[in-house]
Amino acid sequence: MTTIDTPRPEVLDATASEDNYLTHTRGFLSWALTLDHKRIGVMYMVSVLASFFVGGVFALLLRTELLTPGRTICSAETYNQFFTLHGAIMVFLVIIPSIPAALGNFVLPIMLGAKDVAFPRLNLFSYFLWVAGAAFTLYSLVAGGFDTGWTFYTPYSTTTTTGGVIPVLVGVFVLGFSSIFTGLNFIVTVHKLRPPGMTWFKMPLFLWALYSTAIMQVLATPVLAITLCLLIVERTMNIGIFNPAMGGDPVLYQHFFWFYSHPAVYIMIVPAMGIISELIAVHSHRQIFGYRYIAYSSVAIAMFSFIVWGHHMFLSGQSGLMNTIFSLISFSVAVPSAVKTFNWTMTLYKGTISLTAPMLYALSFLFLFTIGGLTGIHCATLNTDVHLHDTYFVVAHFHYVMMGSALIGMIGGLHHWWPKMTGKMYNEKMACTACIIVFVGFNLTFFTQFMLGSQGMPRRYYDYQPEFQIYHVISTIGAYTMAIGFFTTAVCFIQSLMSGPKAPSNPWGGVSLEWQCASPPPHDNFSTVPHVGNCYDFSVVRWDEKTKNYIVDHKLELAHAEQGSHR
Amino acid sequence: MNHIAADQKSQLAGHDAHAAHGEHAKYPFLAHHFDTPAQQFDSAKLGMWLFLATEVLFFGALFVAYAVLRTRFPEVFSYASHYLDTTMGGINTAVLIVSSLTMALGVYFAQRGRKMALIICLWLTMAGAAGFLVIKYFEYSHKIHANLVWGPSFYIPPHDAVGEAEHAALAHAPAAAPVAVAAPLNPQPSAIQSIGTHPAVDASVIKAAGSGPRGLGVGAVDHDAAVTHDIIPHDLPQAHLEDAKMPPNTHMFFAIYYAMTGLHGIHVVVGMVVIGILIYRATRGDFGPNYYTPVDLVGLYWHIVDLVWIFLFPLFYLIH
Amino acid sequence: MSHPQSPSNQDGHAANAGHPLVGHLVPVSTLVATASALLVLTVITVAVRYIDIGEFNVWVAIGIAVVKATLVATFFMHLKWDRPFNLLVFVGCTVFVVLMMAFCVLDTSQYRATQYTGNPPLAQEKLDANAPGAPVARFKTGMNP
Amino acid sequence: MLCTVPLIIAQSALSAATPAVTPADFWLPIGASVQAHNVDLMFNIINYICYFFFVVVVAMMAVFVVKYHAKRGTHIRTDGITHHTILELSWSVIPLLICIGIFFFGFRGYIDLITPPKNCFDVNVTAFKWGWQFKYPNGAQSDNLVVPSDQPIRLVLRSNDVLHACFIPAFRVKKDIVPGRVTSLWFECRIPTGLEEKDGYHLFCAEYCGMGHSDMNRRVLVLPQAEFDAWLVKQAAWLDEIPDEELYFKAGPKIYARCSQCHSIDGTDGLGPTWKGIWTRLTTPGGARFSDGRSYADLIGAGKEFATPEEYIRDSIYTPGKHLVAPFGNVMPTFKGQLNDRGIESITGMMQHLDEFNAKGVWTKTLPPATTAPETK
Ligand code: HEA
Ligand code: HEA
Ligand code: CUA
Ligand SMILES: [Cu+2]
Repeated sequence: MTTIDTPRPEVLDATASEDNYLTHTRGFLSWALTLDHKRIGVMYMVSVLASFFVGGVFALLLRTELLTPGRTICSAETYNQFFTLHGAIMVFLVIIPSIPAALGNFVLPIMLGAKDVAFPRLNLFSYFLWVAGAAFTLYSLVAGGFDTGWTFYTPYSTTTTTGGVIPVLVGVFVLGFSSIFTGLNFIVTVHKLRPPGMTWFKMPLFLWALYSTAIMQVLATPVLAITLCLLIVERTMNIGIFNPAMGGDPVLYQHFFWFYSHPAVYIMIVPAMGIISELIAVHSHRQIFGYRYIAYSSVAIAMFSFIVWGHHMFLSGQSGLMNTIFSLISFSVAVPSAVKTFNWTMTLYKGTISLTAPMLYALSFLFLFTIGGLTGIHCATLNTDVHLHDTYFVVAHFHYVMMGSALIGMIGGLHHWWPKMTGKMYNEKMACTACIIVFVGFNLTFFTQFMLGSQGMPRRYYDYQPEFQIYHVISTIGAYTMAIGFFTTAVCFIQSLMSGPKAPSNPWGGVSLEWQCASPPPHDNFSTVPHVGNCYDFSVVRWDEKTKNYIVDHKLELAHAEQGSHR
Repeated sequence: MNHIAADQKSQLAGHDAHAAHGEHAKYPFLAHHFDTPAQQFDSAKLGMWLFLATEVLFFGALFVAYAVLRTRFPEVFSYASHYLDTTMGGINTAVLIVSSLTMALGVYFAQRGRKMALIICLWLTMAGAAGFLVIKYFEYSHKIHANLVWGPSFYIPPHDAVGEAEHAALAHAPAAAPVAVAAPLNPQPSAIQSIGTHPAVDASVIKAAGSGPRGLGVGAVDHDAAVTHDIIPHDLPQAHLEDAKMPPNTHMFFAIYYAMTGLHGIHVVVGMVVIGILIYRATRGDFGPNYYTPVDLVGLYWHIVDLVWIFLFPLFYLIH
Repeated sequence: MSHPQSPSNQDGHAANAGHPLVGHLVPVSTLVATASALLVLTVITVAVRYIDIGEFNVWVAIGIAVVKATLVATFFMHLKWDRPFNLLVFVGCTVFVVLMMAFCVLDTSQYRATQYTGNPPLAQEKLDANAPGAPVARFKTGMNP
Repeated sequence: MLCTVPLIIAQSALSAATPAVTPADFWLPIGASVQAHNVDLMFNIINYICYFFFVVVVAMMAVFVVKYHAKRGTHIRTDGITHHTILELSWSVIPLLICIGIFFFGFRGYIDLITPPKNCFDVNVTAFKWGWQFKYPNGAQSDNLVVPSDQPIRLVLRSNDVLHACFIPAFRVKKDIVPGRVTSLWFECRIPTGLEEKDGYHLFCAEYCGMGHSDMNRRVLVLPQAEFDAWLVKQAAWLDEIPDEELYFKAGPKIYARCSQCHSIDGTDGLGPTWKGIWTRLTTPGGARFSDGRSYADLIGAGKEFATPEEYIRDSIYTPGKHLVAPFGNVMPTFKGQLNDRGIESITGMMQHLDEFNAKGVWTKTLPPATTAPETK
């Protein structure tokens, strides 16, 4: 019978085998030199979470500094380094690799039914590039820090006297290549390693999202790489292409930077959107609404993302003509986003919704992304952006989409696949509580920043006018609330690792292929070629009393087809 | 959609479990996660093409910088282009084309399993790369001798003690010169003021007229003055500094010239390294009709290096 | 044994001496012809430089370069026989470069008028200090040329 | 286009009325310029569109979650539809039309924002790390931006060093200031403020420019035309009007206000060396002070690089990086073109009489020493 039940994982899962990817080989080197995409994914995840922690600590420091006008805990120089580091770490070390490289690496080949990604060695190499990039970034702290803002705008970045600029440029350059290789790997994997029956439109939407993301990673990141090279050459050898004192053009730098960094913001959000498609479908046990529209809209976002970069430069001295063109195109991205948003909402309609932790994260995502995306419209409109540009309004906008959507999506996905990755269940109540705390804290922190911004508080400000203080105080309180929430999440995960009950192979009742292999998956993912069905047809899931697990039973498919709707 | 269909066919063909097993026994080079050599080859090829796409964008951004600079300083480009040696550039183009040919032949011989011919072709390609770099070296050293460099040192005559010292210093200190500082404090009849008192004048007047900092405020540059390349004595170190026709910002041409040819040069060096590895592996006998993927991929890389040069050559050397 | 639609040889048998297991074999004659065409085009493009056709010089040069690039991609890089998706990758990324260039150049030509003309300050500084007689220095007189 | 019709009506109805200033509300601060009205209108229209879609999405989400929330043992429903082309099309096309509408009106407003009227009054603005200088056609200079009301003003923006941006929230205007270029912005303010600094509108630097980025704020003081004209005349001559002997305490503190960002006069640490005891340091031999190890005495004195301490100070103000006092970095911007000889005289005078000033730079002596004029060495 197709019913809902919460997993009772204390019972041993019959399908779990003792030989899984975690236990397949042992020892440090077996991890460090592994070619197994699952292990690489786990290593990425650990590294990304550690970086998130570091970036979060910087966020707390800067929020603390902003508690009062003037000096609270540090000097202006230090503050500038704080937000630069916070931004750079969160963007380059955390959010860009988080979903594709960490979750994607783990999930993509299994979902696809492949044994591994196309180039396992390249995959490991890109992880080590990440490590090297992170090392350079951290080294820049020792070398004198850097205070350029995460955007490295010239000529400030080429003239600032802080010593860590070149190391961090090298670091970001290296990280860029890590990202390129991950994307390249995924495109080839999706193209060439699909098993029989896995057609493009049978692929789970997460894969479509990862595929679109990979296109952006491959095509946009090289431009960042060369831009950073030019910056390094500028600083070391005075080449002058971006330096107005030499006749160069700082606005050209901004064109280059945003040609990468605008697609980069969709590199962050599109995979999160993919995760949300999975979470909403699986946890409401309901065929995703408008599969093809969601799939196409991912690709559409990827394509449009390349031609809107100038909306970050409306006031930079960019010409009025280009401002107009870029503003117009910017709105085009709102359409595929709208399609997705409404499709997700419609998926809930007549679903069978379990309010699990991943579902809570998905709902938070919907709530926060709608706000974040809609405020993007304020920014994309030419005359309102004149007022809002470089104020806290923009800060709030991008935290709603980067933190409130991309990162929340990532954490939701982590909860979703956690039983698969670790083979352990977590404390559902605790996870849900943490999610709610984060949600409340988040809105406290960043909703006030919309007001701050539209009232005229510029961003990257160490000191501010006293009339803004009340907002800053609320915001800081929110940040600490969020910290408590994330701390709870961390405790929940650690507890699950230490003493969590064993996870069944399919705790949520998913249909896509990863739920049809053991938890944790064996070294080779699949011993037999998996059966590819409709990965959103939840009528084939059946609760199995004996193993206390959901079972995907393809025989049900036929039965249902004959019966029509079934209750 | 065609390729998708083809794709699926190959997938279907490849995924027959038994066949896959046999394939692995038959082809030792077949990685465990691929089912057939065709699948592996196709994957490698696609991967390489995607990498080439990143290379195209990598260079592409510099081409954009080039285009932007050329839009800003057309007179500089047509003037400074004449300091480049077309003969050397032309020879280098030929060298690269020929080395591309030998590389393509290398792939052919690898496919045919003719080991000796492959090795010879690879060596020839290597020789082409080296030849290219040698010629480039002469070009560079000639230019540096003539003080045709990027940055402020372009304006410092070398070969005197002060100049050398400044050269050294400039190479390290990031430039922090004030940009608008010397804008006159009480501009006598400044453009701004005249706009203020003659309201009919359009705002755009401030744009062109010289209200910039000292030294920046000249009117339009004399475009016609630029094209007389034949009178420039090439080999004097500061010849350009004595040329009355040299337009301002000429150093920017050399900045982008060194940036682009330098990056290209680095790619040639990398190409030599990977070709070296190929030679080693070919000698060892790794390649044959069954397995020659690395040769093919390096070939693609080498052709893209050639391709970039095909654009660099006319864009720098052949400006009228 | 190449399949007409796909470049890969999928019969799964080891290749015989004449044919590779996978991929397409391009005859030597085609390769040599391509290289010759490239060399001829190089000579032409150099020659055209000495004819003054104004604006068109640059477009002719770029046109010839595009033809050469197409030759290289089609024959040397086997794109003619390769999977269409590889061609799409290559053309696609070029399109993005062109798009970026078009936007940036359009923008630059629009805002060019707001940029200071003449020698940039750092260059001027060097000229003043080191090459006082240098003719470019005439630009330093600023508003009173 | 159905959805954009209300927008069009709203826009044209409201913009037909003469633009009035807008009071501060929940979202926006007071709008005191003629442009503010349109920007605020656009902002609010977008806001309402956002409220609408936000409510739609969240309400649907909430209702569905409550209604279809599954209890344990519930059967999985399979009666939901999986696609609906009309729905899909409508929620692609409607947002698209709305977006085109928003774009269009945003664009129209933007054109107004960037096109200055012909009869603008020009103010030359130079931004530098980390301050502003406002220069008027008659040569007057000012630290705060003082402008006449009911008169279009154009700020002609230049930067000395890095990117800055001029942002006046109350006027809804902002523009980046790019070194190597001239940019400009215009506004026309309707509400005069008087010369009292605390009443002025904020002027912020909105493009990150380093350490003093958040200190680059000034006030915009708006005067009725007649008052402004008088101010302008007076301002042009302020340094010249002060008698020589009173320069150091009348002009000195005013100029010092700028220096005080980095140089203290009470000995506390700043970005630059404190002025406390500077004259003694400069005039007594010994003690290595420069980062290259040389001392003041090596530089100052007859026949040396600087004949007098005044000359040294003057040079340090004009070309600050030339000699660096250890252990400070090369961070001081040049003030060439901003301080003339009289200005420098006031500064050197003040340096010689630091004991007459408190830590804030306020002159504490009550009576000007009328008879014993401070001799300038
Ligand atoms: C994950 C990251 C992410 C995402 C997804 C987005 C999404 C969008 N962003 Fe955002 N943005 C950033 C990250 C992101 N942004 C960052 C990091 C910055 C600042 C960088 C810096 O300066 O440091 C920034 C800055 C930024 C600016 C520059 C502001 C400035 O500096 O002045 C602009 C301007 O156009 C903009 C626009 C948009 C738009 C139109 C979208 C759209 O994609 C949003 C589309 C979504 C919706 C519209 C909501 C869902 C749709 C509906 C509910 C249907 C109804 C909708 C309508 C009828 C409109 N963003
Ligand atoms: C993904 C990107 C991302 C994320 C997640 C965040 C998260 C946060 N950010 Fe932000 N931020 C940026 C990207 C991001 N940020 C960028 C790009 C900038 C611009 C920089 C620039 O201008 O150059 C910026 C700038 C920025 C500013 C503006 C600074 C200024 O302009 O002066 C502020 C101010 O409030 C801020 C605050 C915060 C806060 C409070 C959080 C909080 O959400 C952080 C919450 C996290 C924690 C509190 C960590 C706690 C964790 C634990 C306790 C344990 C968890 C461990 C495990 C799970 C193992 N950020
Ligand atoms: Cu000046 Cu920020
Ligand atoms: Cu953007």
